[in-house]
Amino acid sequence: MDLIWLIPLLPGLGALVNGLVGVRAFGKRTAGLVANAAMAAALALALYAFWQLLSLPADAREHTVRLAAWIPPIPLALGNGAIGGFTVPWGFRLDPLSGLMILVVTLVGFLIHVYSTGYMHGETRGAYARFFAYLNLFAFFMLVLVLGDNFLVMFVGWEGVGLCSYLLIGYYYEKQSASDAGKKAFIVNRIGDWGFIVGIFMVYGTFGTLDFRAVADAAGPMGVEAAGFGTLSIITLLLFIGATGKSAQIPLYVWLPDAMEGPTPVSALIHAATMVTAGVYMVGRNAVLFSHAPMTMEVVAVVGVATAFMAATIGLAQHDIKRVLAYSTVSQLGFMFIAMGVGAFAAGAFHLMTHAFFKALLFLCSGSVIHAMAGEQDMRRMGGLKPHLPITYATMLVGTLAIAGIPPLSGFFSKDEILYRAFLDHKVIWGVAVATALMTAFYMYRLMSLTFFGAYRGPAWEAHGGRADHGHAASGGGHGHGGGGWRGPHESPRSMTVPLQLLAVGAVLAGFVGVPAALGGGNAIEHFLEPSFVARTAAPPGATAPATHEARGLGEAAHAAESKGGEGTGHAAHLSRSAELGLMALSVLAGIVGIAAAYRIFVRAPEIAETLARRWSGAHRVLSNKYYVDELYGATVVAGTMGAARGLWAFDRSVVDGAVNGSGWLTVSSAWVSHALDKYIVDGLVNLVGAVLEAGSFVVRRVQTGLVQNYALVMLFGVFAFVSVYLFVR
Amino acid sequence: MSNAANFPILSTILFTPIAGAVLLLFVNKRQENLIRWIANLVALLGFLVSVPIWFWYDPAGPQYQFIERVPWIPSIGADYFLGVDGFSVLLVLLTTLMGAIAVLSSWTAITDRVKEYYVFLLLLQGGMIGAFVALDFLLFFLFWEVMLVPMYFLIGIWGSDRRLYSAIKFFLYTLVGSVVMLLGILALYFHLHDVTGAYSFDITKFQAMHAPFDLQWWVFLAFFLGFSIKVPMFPFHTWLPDAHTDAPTAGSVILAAVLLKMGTYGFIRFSLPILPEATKASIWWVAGLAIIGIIYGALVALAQKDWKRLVAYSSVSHMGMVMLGLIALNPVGITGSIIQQLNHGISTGALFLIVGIVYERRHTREIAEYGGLSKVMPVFAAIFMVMMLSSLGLPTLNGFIGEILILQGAYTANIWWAAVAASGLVLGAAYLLWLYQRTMFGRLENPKNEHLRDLSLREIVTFAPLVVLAVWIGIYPAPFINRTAPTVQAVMQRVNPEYARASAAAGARQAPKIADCDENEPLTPFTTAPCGDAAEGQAPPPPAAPEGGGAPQANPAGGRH
Amino acid sequence: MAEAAAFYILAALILGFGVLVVTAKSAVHSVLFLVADFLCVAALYVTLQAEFLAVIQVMVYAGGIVVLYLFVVMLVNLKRPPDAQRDPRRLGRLGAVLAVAVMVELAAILAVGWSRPEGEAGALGPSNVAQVGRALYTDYLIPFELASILLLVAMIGAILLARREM
Amino acid sequence: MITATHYLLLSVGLFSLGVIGVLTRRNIIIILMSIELMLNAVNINLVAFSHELQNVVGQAFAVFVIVIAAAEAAVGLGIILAFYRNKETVNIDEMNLLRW
Repeated sequence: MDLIWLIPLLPGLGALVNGLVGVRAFGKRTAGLVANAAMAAALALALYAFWQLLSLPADAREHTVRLAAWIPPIPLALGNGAIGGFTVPWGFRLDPLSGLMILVVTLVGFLIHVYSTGYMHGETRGAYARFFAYLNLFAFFMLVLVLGDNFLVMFVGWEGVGLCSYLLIGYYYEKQSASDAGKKAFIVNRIGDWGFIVGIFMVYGTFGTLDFRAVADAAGPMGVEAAGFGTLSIITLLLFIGATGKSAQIPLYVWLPDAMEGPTPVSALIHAATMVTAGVYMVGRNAVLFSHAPMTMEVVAVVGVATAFMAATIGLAQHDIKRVLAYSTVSQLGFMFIAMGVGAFAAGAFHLMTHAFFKALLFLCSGSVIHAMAGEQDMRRMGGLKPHLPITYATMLVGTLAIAGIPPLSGFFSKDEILYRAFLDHKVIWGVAVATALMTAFYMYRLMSLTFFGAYRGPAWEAHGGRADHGHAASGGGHGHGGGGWRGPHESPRSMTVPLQLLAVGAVLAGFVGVPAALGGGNAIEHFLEPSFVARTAAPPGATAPATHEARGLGEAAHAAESKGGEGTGHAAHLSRSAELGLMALSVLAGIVGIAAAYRIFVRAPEIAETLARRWSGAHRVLSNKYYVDELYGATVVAGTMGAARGLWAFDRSVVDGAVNGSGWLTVSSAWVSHALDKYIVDGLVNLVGAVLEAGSFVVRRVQTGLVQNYALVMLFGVFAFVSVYLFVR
Repeated sequence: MSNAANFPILSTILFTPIAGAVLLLFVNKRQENLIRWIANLVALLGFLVSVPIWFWYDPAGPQYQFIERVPWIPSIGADYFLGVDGFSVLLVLLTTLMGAIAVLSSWTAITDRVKEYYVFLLLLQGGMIGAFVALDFLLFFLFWEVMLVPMYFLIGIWGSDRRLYSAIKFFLYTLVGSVVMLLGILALYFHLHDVTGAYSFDITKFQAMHAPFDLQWWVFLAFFLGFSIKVPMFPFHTWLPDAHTDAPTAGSVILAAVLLKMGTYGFIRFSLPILPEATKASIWWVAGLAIIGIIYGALVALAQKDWKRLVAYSSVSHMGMVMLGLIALNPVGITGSIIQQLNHGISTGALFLIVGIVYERRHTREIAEYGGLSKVMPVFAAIFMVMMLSSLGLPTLNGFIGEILILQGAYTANIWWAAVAASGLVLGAAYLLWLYQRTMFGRLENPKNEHLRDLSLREIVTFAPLVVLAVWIGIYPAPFINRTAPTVQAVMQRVNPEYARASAAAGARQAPKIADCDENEPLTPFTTAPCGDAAEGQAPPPPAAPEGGGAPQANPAGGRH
Repeated sequence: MAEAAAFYILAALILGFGVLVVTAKSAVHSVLFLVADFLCVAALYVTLQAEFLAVIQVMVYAGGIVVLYLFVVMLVNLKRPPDAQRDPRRLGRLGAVLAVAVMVELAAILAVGWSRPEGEAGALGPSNVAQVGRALYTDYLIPFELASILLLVAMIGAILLARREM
Repeated sequence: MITATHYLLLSVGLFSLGVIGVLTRRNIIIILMSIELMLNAVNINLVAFSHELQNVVGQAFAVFVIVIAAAEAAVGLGIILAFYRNKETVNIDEMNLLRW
């Protein structure tokens, strides 16, 4: 366990090798092998570390490794006037939450690496190595993010994954939309990071340390800021701004759908399974802070539910298969934030994990479909692919059912837990969330229907490869099939289907670690994660009242299992088991209704869809244009900034520089004025005198004949005079 | 590791480039390659002789080390007085390194009047080193002015388009500042005479002097003008884009990497410690100008169509950041400011080199002329990427360390400073990424770009040390930070004595030891204590934690405190 | 008496050649008369116990300077007579009159009588060269060296002036 | 008895001849030669006094005068040559550029 720092480092080394040497020297096999070996080693180490962690007693599952001082101590005053030392170590910490995360990241990451070796095989040699270098680099930063034991190391990973996301979205850099999307992702993330980093400053100013555990333990005894906005509320709100950027929540979600410009494995790994959940992870990591700030919690929950709902509605009307999944991701992230906002941190992390499996699965399946269609992403040009892609179809169906919350697949357990906790917190949030779940099931099944069922609507193909590169141009040519022509939809190679099957297994089984008590399970994952969400310091005596938000956030999860059946004295908001089962049934029902509706509309009677779209053409247009949010941002934020930029540039040239040039001009012109003065007035006087003298000397100057001898004559006159004086006067 | 033999290392560093310049005078100007070789070797030698001070400087020793002192003009009390502290050690090393890089980068870029060019470049280097090592005010001023002349000619002779305008603007602007600064120096000089009865330009004496507030105020204004023009701060910045745009590549590199540091060096070395009260009275507007500079520079950079001018405006933004950290007047801010000065030298210097590379090949700086260069110049694209990321403050690269320290310091001084200034990071990402996208990404549409050469070995060598430094500072900045500690503490003693007291109490002199703590903690559940806590002394208690209010089984925050 | 005779003859020759130098039409003639004049002056020096100076006079003046003049006269190959143009404003006659007047006045002063300046009465020994040499290399060393520099400068100047491609 | 006065009278006569030559002749070469005459007159004067006072200093000065004369002749003739090349004349009346 002392070697946990190797877990991120191994992919980092892989990235270094591939980036420095591989790009020039490695063949595709070597490059892929290096990257996959690095990830496999990281996975093995992570598994071993996790196993060691499990072998510890539950309250001692925390291990910190500090490599060196990153920033050595520098004295700095704190908010309360005392002088602390600002110092940041290169520290890594393994605890249940980060343990779960490294498992998810390395496992899903490894599978996606394997998948990529098949998916990317059409790239040129250098680009292939570059892709794996980026992918490994991403794994490095993501693992740093989750393992960091303090805010700043986490921030390293946080920014680093943003960078990798930028690089990978813009992987097809010759394509304008791809590089635009990459840039958009980075900048929007940076806007979020603004909040994160200011939050970090406040954390240091308040607590005098950036270590997560120390901060949590220091915050534990502080009072819950139920009354209004205190320091903790502001800190958490700022941190949450960071989370909205990274995890694509309102108002900063706009980058994620565009990020689908990247290769599909990237979308699966970064923009579905891991990176986008960093915000959720960060909120969970600071659960103690958040649970002390109920106002922020409410903001988090509201933003989460609003995002979930909005993204789901947009997902209803998209035609691009990856965009549907992207909005689905945004929506599911919204679910996770609902969990965080209602204090169900463990449930959120649980959903994070299950989502990582089924969403990665869905993306990889979509990648397989796109691969089969030679780059086509528009679902209107697909259909009827089921017989061509049996494995993809089966695994994707599993993913769809999981996300729709059909028991006993993984999505059911995690989503149901969130809905249940939301119900306890606020009925409206719950209601919207259930509606969102219904829509989720609907649009996911719509996706399935349009892709796999019905009649084939795609381009025709010739048996012997006539249509050489249809679709390649449209997709940026991610995966050309060598020189051969496209031979119609076909199942993907084994390197792609095996990861699909493995992920499908995960999507089915992952939920069983968190079977709720109501179904007779022990909700093992919540108990496991619990220590990561609480301060080790007990709450001060006055703050133990269980009705407070803190109690809900911290106490309840811990006591949830044994306090079933109304025995929990203060747990007014707790429900009976039957009510809990009822809610569960309701959420399952929502999923089934959604699927059924989609089946009815898109499989049985496709014309209904068109009728609906015509009847509600206004709404349809709004939805398919994503509520015009991009346009709105373009018109306000982007145009505003660029306008300000151009305005200031003009200002700089004309006013600031103008002042400088003006003073230069002033100097020159005043010199000119004084020159004129000099010339006509001062000089004029002089010239007047001169003119008088000139007139007077007109006669005299005739002496100046230019004849040397006449001048000598004058000398002689002088001699004559002197000699005469000597002769006569003496 | 110390300068046991009392070797006059500073004079050696100072006169190596000057001697090289004199040597070049005796070389026939037609032998251009010989001249290039000599200049490169001299510059490399100049860097090598400066390396020992990195190792010999002892952060635990007195503030100024390697002192050399010989009477110069005894009648007015001016001495040839050299000495460096950690801050100047870093800047001297930066100067010699960037000087060597600038000389190397000019190998093929300069084909006209080669001899004069290298003579000026080496003279300039000597002047800059002199300004950083002088501990005599008059000597400092001498070198400060000496720098102007070679730079003027570098821009004026080897520059592009509007070089004369830019050169004259640069010269006049900085000259105005330095004249006013000279008045300030003289005012202090006569005041020192009034107090001690002796005439002296000894900077250490000024730093120990307590001038009355009125005098401080006026001298601060005078110094402010001189230094802030050099930095440059917001309303005085317009010479910079012009000078940068029209200067030859090496000139831009030196200008950005070293010359701008003169201003901030002046603030930290003179304004803050000599005029503490006036500084404290001016915090608000100086910080205001710094923040305006950050945002303004970034926004204007966003609107640029000229590659080099964009980088120049990013300089304005970054130097605003440096000023903000400095005026926060706390150790973290000033440390960050110093580190960021190095960072700015490294990353912006590299960015100018990058522009120079393509300018040499295509003779245009219009961003619109480029696009898709990644395809033809992959190595170049990779280096540009690293340097761009370093400039926009990506963690694990150098820019981040400086910015985080500065902003943390600014936060401690005032929350809003940090909040507003941090938005500069967003804008920084915007203009740099957009620049990168417009030049490197996209389709290679301009046929003139189709056959651009990728970097030659010589060009890779010019970038290599910068990349290594960027990563080193990003990942392990402790050696740099430790070397700044004596300077920061000396400044704190004057402007914010509480910190000096606190760090004296906590034994901040032991800082290097803390930094080297790298053994892993034993496997216990409570290992949250930051490495080296014991030496740090009283780590801050959680502010709102009621003493003893917690449950007994709970270990207080920070484990072993 | 021989001394007096020598003086008068020499004086007459000196003045006579002087008149010829000034009045000769041709510059070449003028130069030749000048040589003769200088030789007479050298002879006069011998009578005045200044043998060294006499030698110098012959070598430098007659041998060096005048040859220089001769060269220049030859080099200046005139296509038209040098005196062809005459500026009416030149007051040549007035100059001649004035010169004669000055001469008369000076002669009058000499005739009226002049007081012999006080000076330590040394002795011009037989070894005139040694005496002059001692004076030049002891008391007048610095002027002597300066004179050498002057000659050097004049030489360089003359070369530079007379060089063809200016 | 030949006294110093005689020599001085000779000197005066020769000097005046030189002056007349300088003032009346137009050929600049002859003017220069007249100057040589004047210098010789001075030398006669110096040597006469040297003899009269039995002091060698006068002769030393005469040596210097000869030096000056040589220098003057060299530079003067150089100027004449240069001028001649430009204007093809040695007539002093045509050298009248130095006027109002």
